[in-house]
Amino acid sequence: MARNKILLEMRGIVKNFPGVRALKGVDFFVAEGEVHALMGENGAGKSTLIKTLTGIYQRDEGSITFDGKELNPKTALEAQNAGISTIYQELNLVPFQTVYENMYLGREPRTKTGVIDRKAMITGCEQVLADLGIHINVTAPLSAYGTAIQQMVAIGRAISVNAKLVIMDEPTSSLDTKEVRVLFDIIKKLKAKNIAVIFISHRLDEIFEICEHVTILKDGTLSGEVDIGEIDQLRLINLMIGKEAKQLERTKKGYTLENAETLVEMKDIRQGTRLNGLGITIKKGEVLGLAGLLGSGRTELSKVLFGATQPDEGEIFWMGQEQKFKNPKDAIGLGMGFCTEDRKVEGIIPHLSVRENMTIALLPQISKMGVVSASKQRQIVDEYIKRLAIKTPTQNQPIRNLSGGNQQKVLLARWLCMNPKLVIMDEPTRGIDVGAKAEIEALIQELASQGISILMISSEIAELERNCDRVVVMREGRKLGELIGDDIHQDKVMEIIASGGGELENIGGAANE
Amino acid sequence: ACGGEKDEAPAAAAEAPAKDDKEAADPQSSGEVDMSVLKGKTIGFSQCDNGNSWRIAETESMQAAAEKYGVKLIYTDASADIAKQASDIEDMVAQGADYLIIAPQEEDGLQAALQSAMDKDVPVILVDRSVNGEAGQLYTSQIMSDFVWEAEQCAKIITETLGGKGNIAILQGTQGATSTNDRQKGFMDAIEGTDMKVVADQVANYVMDEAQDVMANILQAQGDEIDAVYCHNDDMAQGAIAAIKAAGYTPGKDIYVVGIDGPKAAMESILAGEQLASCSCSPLFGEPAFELCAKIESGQKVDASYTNEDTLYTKDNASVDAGF
Amino acid sequence: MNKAKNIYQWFSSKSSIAAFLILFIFSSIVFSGRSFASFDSIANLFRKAASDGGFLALGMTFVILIAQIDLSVGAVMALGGVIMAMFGAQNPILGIVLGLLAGIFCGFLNGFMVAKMRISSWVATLATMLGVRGIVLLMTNKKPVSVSNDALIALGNTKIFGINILVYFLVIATLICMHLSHNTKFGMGIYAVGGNEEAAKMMGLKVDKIKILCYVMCGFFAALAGMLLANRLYTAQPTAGDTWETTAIAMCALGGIKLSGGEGKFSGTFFGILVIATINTIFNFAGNLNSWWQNIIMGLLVLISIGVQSDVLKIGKGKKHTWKQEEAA
Amino acid sequence: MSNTVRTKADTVATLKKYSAVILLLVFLVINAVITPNFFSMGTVRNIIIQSCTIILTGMGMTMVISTGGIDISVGAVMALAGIVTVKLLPYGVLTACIAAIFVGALSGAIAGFMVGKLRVQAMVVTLALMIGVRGVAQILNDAKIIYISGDNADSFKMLGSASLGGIPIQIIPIVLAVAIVWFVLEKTILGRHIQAVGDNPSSAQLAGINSTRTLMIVYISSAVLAAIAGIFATAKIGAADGNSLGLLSELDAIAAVAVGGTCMSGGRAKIFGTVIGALIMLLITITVNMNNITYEYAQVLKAFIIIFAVYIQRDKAA
Ligand SMILES: Nc1ncnc2c1ncn2[C@@H]1O[C@H](COP(=O)(O)OP(=O)(O)OP(=O)(O)O)[C@@H](O)[C@H]1O
Ligand SMILES: Nc1ncnc2c1ncn2[C@@H]1O[C@H](COP(=O)(O)OP(=O)(O)OP(=O)(O)O)[C@@H](O)[C@H]1O
Ligand SMILES: [Mg+2]
Ligand SMILES: [Mg+2]
Repeated sequence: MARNKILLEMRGIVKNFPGVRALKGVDFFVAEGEVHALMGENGAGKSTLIKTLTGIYQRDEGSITFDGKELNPKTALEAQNAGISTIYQELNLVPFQTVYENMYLGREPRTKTGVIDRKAMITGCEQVLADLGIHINVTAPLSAYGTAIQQMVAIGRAISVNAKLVIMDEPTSSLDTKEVRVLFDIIKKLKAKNIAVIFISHRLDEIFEICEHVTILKDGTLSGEVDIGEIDQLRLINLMIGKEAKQLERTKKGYTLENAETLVEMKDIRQGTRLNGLGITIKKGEVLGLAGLLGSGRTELSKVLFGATQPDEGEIFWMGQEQKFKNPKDAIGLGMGFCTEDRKVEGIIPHLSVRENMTIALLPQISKMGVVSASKQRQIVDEYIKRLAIKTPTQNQPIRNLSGGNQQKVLLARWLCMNPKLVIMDEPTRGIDVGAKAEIEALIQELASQGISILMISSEIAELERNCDRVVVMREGRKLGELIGDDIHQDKVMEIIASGGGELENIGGAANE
Repeated sequence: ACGGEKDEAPAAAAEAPAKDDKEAADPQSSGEVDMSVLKGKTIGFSQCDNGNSWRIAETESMQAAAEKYGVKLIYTDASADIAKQASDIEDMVAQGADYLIIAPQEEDGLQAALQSAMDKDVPVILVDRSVNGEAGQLYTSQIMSDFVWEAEQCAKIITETLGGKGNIAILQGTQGATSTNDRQKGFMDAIEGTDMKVVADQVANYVMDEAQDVMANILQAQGDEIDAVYCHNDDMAQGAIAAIKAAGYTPGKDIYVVGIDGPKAAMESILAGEQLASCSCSPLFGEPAFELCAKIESGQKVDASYTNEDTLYTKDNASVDAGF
Repeated sequence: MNKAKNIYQWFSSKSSIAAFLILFIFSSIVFSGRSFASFDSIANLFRKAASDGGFLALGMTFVILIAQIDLSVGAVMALGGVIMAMFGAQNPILGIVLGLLAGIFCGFLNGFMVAKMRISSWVATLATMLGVRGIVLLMTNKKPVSVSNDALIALGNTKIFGINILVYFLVIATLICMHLSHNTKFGMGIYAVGGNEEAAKMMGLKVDKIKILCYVMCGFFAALAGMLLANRLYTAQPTAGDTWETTAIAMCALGGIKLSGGEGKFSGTFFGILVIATINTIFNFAGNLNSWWQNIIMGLLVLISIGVQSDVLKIGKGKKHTWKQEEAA
Repeated sequence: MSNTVRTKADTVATLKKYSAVILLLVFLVINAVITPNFFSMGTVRNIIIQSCTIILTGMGMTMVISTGGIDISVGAVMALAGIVTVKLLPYGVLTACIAAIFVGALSGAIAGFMVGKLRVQAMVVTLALMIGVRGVAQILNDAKIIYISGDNADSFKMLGSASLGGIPIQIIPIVLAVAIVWFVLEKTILGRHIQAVGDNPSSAQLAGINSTRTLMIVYISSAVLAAIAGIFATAKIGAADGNSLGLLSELDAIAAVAVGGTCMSGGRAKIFGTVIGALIMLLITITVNMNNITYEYAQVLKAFIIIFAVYIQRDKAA
């Protein structure tokens, strides 16, 4: 295989964490101007490998040569200066600062007089985002926008420094098909400029589309390194998880729930500029999907249903009775669970252990007079660690030390262990490896078959296609249409969205206030 | 080195009023002053710290006098902060006080403020503590009580009671405050040359609760050696007495306690024989200060300095009510 | 509904200015009889703002913006004043330089303990507070050090257009801080570190350096405050600035500096300073308030103005709360 | 190979875990050598009596800090509680104490509401309360000290001076406070909620935790503990002092918590750590008093010890 000159050379990298051996001597090579996939299960050590490269973690053993020079970064800055630009898996931006400040932090342009040049930053930032197809008010604080936008900002930041190597740790996990396309164009541009890209994702089709070369990690060891041409999905999966994964496909046939009883009905929900009068119904045992572009208001809608926020107008019925949720507690009381989109900010309780994170909502049920039964707790947690194959040394491991995917599983378990009537899953398979994804999708079907309803939000329409009985297509807080049973199909969804008219531009509104 | 040379300045200042009171006449004695001239006047009183009963009594005596003579009293409370007191004084000048009565927190620090008052021809009368500076330039007149003298009295009575020989524990007030420095210096100078040793010298910040704990610890360490306790104020003396009792000693027999200020509580424990003595000047500066104002108003000449009598209260004379 | 929201928005962003104006106008009316609005008393008000804690608040703002706290400013203030007084007697310049250096050193010490040794700022600066106060008492042998040098005294008491020179200093200092925070990398860094330290690190900012610099600024201003006060009072008190750290924090809070870090402006602090100065002036004009009444009113005013700034009242329905997630320190 | 990792990490962890205890022991040994009459029942009694305040307030502070907050109003609450008790003594000791605790709880409720509901920084709220509540305490008796006298005086003073078989009565509130706080934090739902809220409020909210309620409870508990501390201190000195009772107690409590190894930014709480921390802080004072060490040096010494204690057990993570 004809490969360019090697740009990055990592040899025998070892990284230990208290109680965990994350990397056990990994070799990793990236050539100039190549798009290189880094694959592996959750907890395989991808992010850790990246962080040892960019100076966030200090490696315990091994050597790194970058662009012909020895590289031992102690801080992220050193790596940056060496020409490595990184998008980390967990969004790391400053919420209170404006979008453009976030874009330029640490490398602010100066005027002749030496003061930082805000005009230049604003125009520059708008330019970068425009290239990414995002048109928002860059002078608004970042926190006004959601994960999606924030992710795009992070991407913009990374590609707007002139680097020799751009690392993207699961950049697409919170993007929808449309924006993934945009990102891929960007990557192609980078490649054209002979800039190398390390691309981490759990979405195999993406890997096969954009990457030329793939390195596979397994439990902190190198389990394979091949040209993308020489491998197919199944082999890849096999290398990652060491066993044949269940093929992902739609198991349902047709639509069987015409006369199932209605569990939830939301009518004409309005909230600020995000939700403009839409309603949905969820039937018992139904898997209802919400499709739509980013900012279409899916998360907002689900938060209203869960009582996390209150609508300005509209009614919510639970088994026929009108409900006015003041806070999530009420909704949980009725038997709802909610896996949030933004794991880090709205999901995990970082310093608490896996056990406590998993059972935090369950506690009232496993305690007498406010006193928690430790034994029950352990036993339940053990059960779910097995059932979801969560990779953690012990129950007592602080959840922040788990890999992204495993954190997600713990959060899922948090609700499953409460045997709920309805589980809302906002991007449930975000950042979850193929193996786990298959398990989770199977789990969703299993739950549904037990009569548990699921409200599933996903930016990966294929996923909705596989799992949903019904899909509601949204844009800008309105319901555009609905697909039932076998009609659910990627193209149809896109069709409906497109027919809705308008462009992503309009969605910035919320932020301007 | 730098510490040493600084010693002199405040010490000299502390002596100053003591010298004055030789030829000083007490304003009360030189009676026949027409107080009615004060009617409708505005007098500003700057209290340095209303944080203890003695000060509060002082303030109340001012308010009473104002009431009595139909004076409008503007009253500020610097809560033991010299910087705030300086600001307070300037504020009172700004709002047009006709006279200023000031109880300085420290001997230094008010100069600028006083100057500005005098420049605006507002007569300034200092009560209970002087400031470093010239009468007539920084202030019109002052009614002093002598903190050093008080400390000396405490030293005297302890010396007499112990026959000039014994071990003493000291409970100090807030560190760096002038009152603390004076009360410490006066005492140490007075026992200079006697056979009395200070075996424990700890800080209890004028706080009763703290004093009790500190004393308890001191007693635990060397209870049997200690013959007398000198406290910078009577609140701490109360705490000390409690600790002494708790440690199984008899105050006034095994260990003598002496304090300064002379509030009711102290008087009572003196009469009860638990406290040996308390030295104090009356906090009731209201009357004399207002009389001075009246004199100035009616054009009479006033002396640069008067002295407010200090008294050492013991069993024999403690039955009087110091007024707070 | 929306209107109300806008009012809150305006109020909370400008609340310190608003509070100042409201208080000022209110008292001008109440005390119109006693010339509250007179030049003298206004000049006093500003001088008070400058001499009684203003500079401390400016310094404290740096530290609070990075989500830390500094309890040692009061003690450092005393140290600065005392050192200047001792060495300034012969040579004022020397005194000032040494005083400022002392402050900078204390700041550096705090910064080092917080940034490098990862000790919680509460504990680190508490220790500094105890230690420095002890050292000051040792240096001065517990006695005030008088400031005799005319040049120094002038630095605290000169009047320009009838307004004390300290006021000009405070204004200049504020402008400099505003420039630093708004127009420099350092400024951007401060807000980044305060807003999300981990992110700042990952974006390649020198987090530790920024932290230490902020503490140095704080120490510098504390020492400056102590020296200017000593000049104004003709004396450096070993007890100077006792409990002033709380005043400084209150000024910042009133100025809309969020103690969770990353939010707030120096202009806000400036008006926070004025608010406190105004309140104190009002107390003095009331002329019959014991310190305890003053305490109660002060406490209430702080509670109210902070309540008004509360995010919850601002937050429009549906918008995500901006909870601050702290990293282990 | 991977075992070596584990053991190494563990040894470090264990050392950290017990460093406070070790420090305390070191102190005791030093005192045994240098301090006259140190090892005796008298000292034990003094320690128990004098540690009452700092341990009680420390317990409250531990809870508050583990929610990521802070409560600097405890000192003022102590003073208020003391005054209220003495003022109401004529109506019976119990009534008076309950009233005082109630008043304290009120202050705590205000803090809890502002922090929990309005999401205002705890520091500012409790700072305002520190100033205001102190004012109320002073105003109730024109800032004069009230010496306890009258009907229930003696029975009330027993709360400060009584002892059970040579052990001072203060042992009761100390043991109860520690036991209860430990139980709540370690064993109950509330404990989990407290730490969840301290760690990541929005996650906690979305997990169905009523963070407002949780914070209310925490700040009220802190104030109540402070009130109790105030009552016992007042009973001990036999007088209520609105000006100076509890001055700076908040800083002692915070120091105790920090020296005890609880992380100031919320999350895990170390109850026994705080107890050790409190004892270390107290022991410093006692050593100073008993050896007649000069105040200024004592301050500097204290500073170094605090820093050292916190440094050796600081949380390396993050
Ligand atoms: N700070 C840490 N402390 C302790 N263990 C850690 C830490 N960070 C990661 N680990 C462990 O190291 C292993 C590798 O984690 P890493 O995040 O690199 O996995 P990953 O490949 O990125 O997984 P994912 O695809 O879910 O992101 C995991 O077992 C994780 O639990
Ligand atoms: N393209 C966009 N333009 C402007 N704001 C956006 C955009 N995308 C997201 N946001 C902001 O982020 C918030 C949530 O982002 P998110 O992308 O999660 O929207 P959403 O409605 O949840 O759609 P989805 O769940 O598909 O991502 C929205 O409230 C909106 O304010
Ligand atoms: Mg990862
Ligand atoms: Mg979403």
